[in-house]
Amino acid sequence: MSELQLSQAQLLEAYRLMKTIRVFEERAMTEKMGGNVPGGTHLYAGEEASAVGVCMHLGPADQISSTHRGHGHSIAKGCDVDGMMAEIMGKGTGICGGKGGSQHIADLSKGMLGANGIVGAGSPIVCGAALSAQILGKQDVAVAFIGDGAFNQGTTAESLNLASIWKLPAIFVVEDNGFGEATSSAFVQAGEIVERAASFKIPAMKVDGVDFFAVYQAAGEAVSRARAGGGPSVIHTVVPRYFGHYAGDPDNYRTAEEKAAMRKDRDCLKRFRARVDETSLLDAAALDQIDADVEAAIASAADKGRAAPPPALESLTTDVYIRYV
Amino acid sequence: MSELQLSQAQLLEAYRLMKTIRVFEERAMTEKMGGNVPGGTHLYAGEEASAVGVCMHLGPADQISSTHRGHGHSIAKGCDVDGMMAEIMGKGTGICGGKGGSQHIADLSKGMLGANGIVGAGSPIVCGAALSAQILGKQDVAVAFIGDGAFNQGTTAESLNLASIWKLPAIFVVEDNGFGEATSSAFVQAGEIVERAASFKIPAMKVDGVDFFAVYQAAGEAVSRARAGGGPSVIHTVVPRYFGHYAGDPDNYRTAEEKAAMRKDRDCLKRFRARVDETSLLDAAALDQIDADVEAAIASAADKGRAAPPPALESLTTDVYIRYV
Amino acid sequence: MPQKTFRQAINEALHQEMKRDDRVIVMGEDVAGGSGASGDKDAWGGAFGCTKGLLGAFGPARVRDTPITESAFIGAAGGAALTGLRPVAEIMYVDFVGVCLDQIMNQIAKFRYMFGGTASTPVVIRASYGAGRGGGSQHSQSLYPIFTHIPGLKVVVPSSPYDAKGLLAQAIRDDDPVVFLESKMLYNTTGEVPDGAYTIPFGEANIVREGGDVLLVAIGRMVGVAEEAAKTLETEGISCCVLDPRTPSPLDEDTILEKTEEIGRVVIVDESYPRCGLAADISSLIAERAFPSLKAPIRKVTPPHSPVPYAPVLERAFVPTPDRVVEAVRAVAKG
Amino acid sequence: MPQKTFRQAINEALHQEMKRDDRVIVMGEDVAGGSGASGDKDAWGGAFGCTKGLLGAFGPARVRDTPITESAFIGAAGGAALTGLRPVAEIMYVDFVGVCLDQIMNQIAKFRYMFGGTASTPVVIRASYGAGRGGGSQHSQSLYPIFTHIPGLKVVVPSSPYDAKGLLAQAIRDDDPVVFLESKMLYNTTGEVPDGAYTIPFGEANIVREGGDVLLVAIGRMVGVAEEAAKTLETEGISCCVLDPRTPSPLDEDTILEKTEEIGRVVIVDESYPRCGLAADISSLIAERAFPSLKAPIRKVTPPHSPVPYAPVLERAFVPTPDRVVEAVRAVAKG
Ligand SMILES: Cc1ncc(C[n+]2csc(CCOP(=O)(O)OP(=O)(O)O)c2C)c(N)n1
Ligand SMILES: Cc1ncc(C[n+]2csc(CCOP(=O)(O)OP(=O)(O)O)c2C)c(N)n1
Ligand SMILES: [Mg+2]
Ligand SMILES: [Mg+2]
Repeated sequence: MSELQLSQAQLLEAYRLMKTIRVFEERAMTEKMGGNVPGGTHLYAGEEASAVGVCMHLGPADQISSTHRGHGHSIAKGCDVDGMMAEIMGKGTGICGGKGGSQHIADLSKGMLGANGIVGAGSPIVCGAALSAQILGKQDVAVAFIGDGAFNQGTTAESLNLASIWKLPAIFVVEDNGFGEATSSAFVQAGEIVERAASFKIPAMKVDGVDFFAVYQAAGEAVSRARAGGGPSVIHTVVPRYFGHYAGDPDNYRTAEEKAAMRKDRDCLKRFRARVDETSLLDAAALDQIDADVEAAIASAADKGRAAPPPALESLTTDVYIRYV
Repeated sequence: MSELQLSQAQLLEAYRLMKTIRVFEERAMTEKMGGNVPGGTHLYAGEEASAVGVCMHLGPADQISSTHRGHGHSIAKGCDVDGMMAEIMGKGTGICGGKGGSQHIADLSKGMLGANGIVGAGSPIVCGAALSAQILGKQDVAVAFIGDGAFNQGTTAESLNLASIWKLPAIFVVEDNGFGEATSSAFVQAGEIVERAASFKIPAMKVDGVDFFAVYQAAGEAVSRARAGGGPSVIHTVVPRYFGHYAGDPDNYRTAEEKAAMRKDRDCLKRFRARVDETSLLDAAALDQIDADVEAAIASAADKGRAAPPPALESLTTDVYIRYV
Repeated sequence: MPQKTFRQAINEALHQEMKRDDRVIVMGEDVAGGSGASGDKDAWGGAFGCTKGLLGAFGPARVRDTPITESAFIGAAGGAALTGLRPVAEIMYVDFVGVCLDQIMNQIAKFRYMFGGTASTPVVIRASYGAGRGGGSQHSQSLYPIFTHIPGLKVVVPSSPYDAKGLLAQAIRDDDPVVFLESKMLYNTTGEVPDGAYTIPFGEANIVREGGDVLLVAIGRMVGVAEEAAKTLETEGISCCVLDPRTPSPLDEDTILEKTEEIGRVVIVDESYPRCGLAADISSLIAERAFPSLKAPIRKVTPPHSPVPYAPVLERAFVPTPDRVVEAVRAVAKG
Repeated sequence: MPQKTFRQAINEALHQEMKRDDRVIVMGEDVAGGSGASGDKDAWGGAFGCTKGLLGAFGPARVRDTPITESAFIGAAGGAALTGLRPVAEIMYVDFVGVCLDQIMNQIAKFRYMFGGTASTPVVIRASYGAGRGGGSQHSQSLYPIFTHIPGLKVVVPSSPYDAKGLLAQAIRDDDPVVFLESKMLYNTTGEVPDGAYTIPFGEANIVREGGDVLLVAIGRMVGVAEEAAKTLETEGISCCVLDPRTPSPLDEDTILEKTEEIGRVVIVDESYPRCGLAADISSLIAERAFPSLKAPIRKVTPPHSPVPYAPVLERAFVPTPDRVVEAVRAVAKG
């Protein structure tokens, strides 16, 4: 009964984060369609429980690295939604000053080492963050969120090997939405994720990624093991991807029925509500209030983002180096 | 009783190839120490049964790719020893005109796609050769020889995945001499090779790489499966490395006892002789004759190599392109 | 002649060459799209739609959606090229070459040389390049200087639909490895493209516009930028010749030098990073071999030495504009 | 001052900087050697012996033999640098960068920019470079133009033991990512090297030799080649200034331009491939910004556009020699 490990405040926080991600993504879609997001953006809607179930175990000294589909991880790790929204709109008030965009959202003060436009690039970086914790004698952990597509990339195997032999406090969360872009994972992936992980002598668990509590439970084990010096873990979360690969993808490779069924049956927010209701842990009114607050916060983020000024032209050539003669 | 699958002529051929590799490598060492080999060279002595046990199943239309430690694979696949010796001496008569050197010996007419100076680079190339066979509707197979160190490289995992999902007629022979340069594989490799291979849904076998017959048997299964459209295999051969990592390596990371024991107890030539003797398949005189022939052939290759002229200066800039305006 | 988009031109070349030669195969991520899924097959036809229709015409053995493992499939393309196929492999964005450069730089490019001239590796590696779509630092680079640097590769950067088709056909028929880079800002541009197959030889520059006062050298998307600048300058009485080398490697040195000797003033416009970039390369050629005819410094118009920014205002300031070219030409014309 | 080899200079800098700052760690293949084996520990101290003794002095947590997985450990070096360490990671031969370029080009080099200036990535990537030891096409390249091309990286190519020590100390203390390339032909060369720690700032060229007739620009191993040529030329009455930029990025443009303006004749000697190489880069700088003072074409002495061959006669013909420099200088001095 993993829900019992959580205080009411934590449960509310988990719901608030998942809801924030959902609404942020829906809003990002709207803004993209409205022409307010200049670059490409990949939406995390549907996968919220994976990010939040993991990040509820982490503090700001713990590190994560993310993917091209990074909004959810960023929000779960505490990044400011105003800054994020302004960033994807390419504004000077963005969390990266408008220089990064959706695929490079980062906040090092929050232990968020960056979304990443290169599939599979995060895992080595996370090995390094875990190495820092290990060498500096800290209890911190580092988490790489990667997709099922990224799981095949050579960097993943190399990182699993490195994390295993060095017993790094690293956790690899493989978010399996069944697709790498328009190609199904069944078509391009040999074998099972947990078996591949196990072959590196890394404990691996497969969980239902729309079940916040299942993710939370698995991540709790992994994080405890890592903090205790027990080395890396792999968590395979099975998740739906509500939107197409990117905002604007016709998503014609999935049937309308499949997409409708997914939204109906595989919704982590509904699941969460049902569970806390069934176990009388939270009452609906509190959750409704969160819904309203989140809607307002995201609408405000979007308003502020749209109104914000673009970056100053001089910033084009700053931040390339700290100092370059 | 895999020895019974082989004709006498085949047995003699297997022995001749192994002996040729051994003597070639010993001679390469001597020539290197004598200053006749300008570049670095990595010797295959001790590992002969692995190359020969596999290549005895292959014809010239089958393809192999090799490693930095490529002399053995080249000889097993039929490359000319005169040309090889001249190549490592940097002569114009070399198998690559003296432009390649030890790490780039190749003979495409023999299905030898090249030694390779980049650890892990051969496996993708072999996937391509296997793809050619598959698409062109041939029964040919392609074999990647890789080291235990190369097994960790990301290219290996990617290639195993690709070979598995595309059911390529590809075989990955992982030659485990316990070391990547001066670092033991135990120190840098998580888990077991066959388990990692199996996690990609590839049949994998571990065999004693000084036992020619064991290798031959395993390779036979793998090659038959590949020719029959059954997809890839992994063969893990456990082999000794007689010399240091490269000719000239002080090899101080192994104790004298370890090295002496290895040469004494782990010798594929002695093993082969004992086996054919015990089973009365060949008589010693025939093998002695091969020994003498091989010694003479390699001595002659070295003499010719030393005497050969260097490449013509004009060849510096030829062969960069077939045609470059 | 029929008008077609750059994307259609690429697509047509692929169709025609696959039809012409069974050994031509196409591979890459989502070159069909929809593989293994419940909905449409050939759902994308490539991230930019360039390979659309190939799956239906040539089937899944020759049109292959790959896993996201560029080292494996680019390397496989090289290995397949060594053994009888003529693969056209796609790296969606050239920026991703960092995960598979070894197979291009140390394998494919060098087989022939290392093996003493016995190998041929007829592979084409296609990729999109360039800024302008808000791709950010990892999806907007113009990395052709890296490929141009590497002996053994041919490098092609077409600037028009006509060139795209003819150069791609040539790339596929060429027996050497070719890196073929497509500006993502050009895919929707249109131009005259014959229906039939044709090839354009490598190493032959195209004089896009004649003019006698200043020579503008530009490639890919920058050809249009140079032309636009040339139009503006014409109204000021400065006549510009616009030269498009089309293939950074082999480079048509002769035409560049001849035109320099004729005109004496040169501005090079390029979208790649400035340091060790293509503009520097061409400038140094001229400074060494056409020096006596130079009447003014060779000016380069390039991005700054910085990654590509995301925000539109910054991205627009990053990429050379007609305005910046006009300014450089004015300075040179006076000098 | 004590005489030391280039190798010792590198080794001393590593010892001193690791002692000075606990956050400095060293990682790479066989940087110790012998890990997990029956015999000597610290058996190699790196393939070229540069990291010898570090294991004993600083222990296995800070001196790490890695698996042969450059993407993982170079990426880890970047991630560690983002989170409090100051890694010095070794790629044995720079040629191997093809298997891990993404982590250098798209991650380490760009973190700061993409993240709006909030990140610092104090990592040093050391590698050997260059031809001359019969390494063949995949172990002999001088790929610094690729790194110089990439904004966000600093690139260092020392030419003497003194510079190697001071520049490496600077690289380790520098808060930006640095690619530090060591000519494998220089490891055994000797020169004066102070025992104490010192740094040499980046972006400051070194005038290795004064002279008034021709300016020779050269880096790394080519500095010695240029000096040798200069000695020969002196006997002919041609006096050469030899300028070593030391760091291709940042490049000391000012000194190069000043010296050009003073002397008016320039020969650039470089070991990297010619196309989009460093010689072209420097030539184009001069052709744009010091044109009026040029009295002759800017000559480049580089290898041909070909991979590095194995055979000694070919390899010697590949690498620029003093003879070729002398010839180029004579041509320029006349011109
Ligand atoms: C190295 C590299 N190759 C290809 C791409 C293009 N690309 C972007 S996202 C994506 C799919 C990734 O799939 P997955 O890892 O499952 O993540 P998901 O999009 O499903 O969240 C691809 C192929 C890339 N960004 N980087
Ligand atoms: C990508 C790359 N990294 C490092 C090296 C340097 N190197 C050459 S051989 C070797 C060890 C390879 O070990 P293994 O694969 O076990 O083959 P073995 O030498 O034992 O036959 C290394 C690290 C290289 N050539 N390529
Ligand atoms: Mg996915
Ligand atoms: Mg080994």
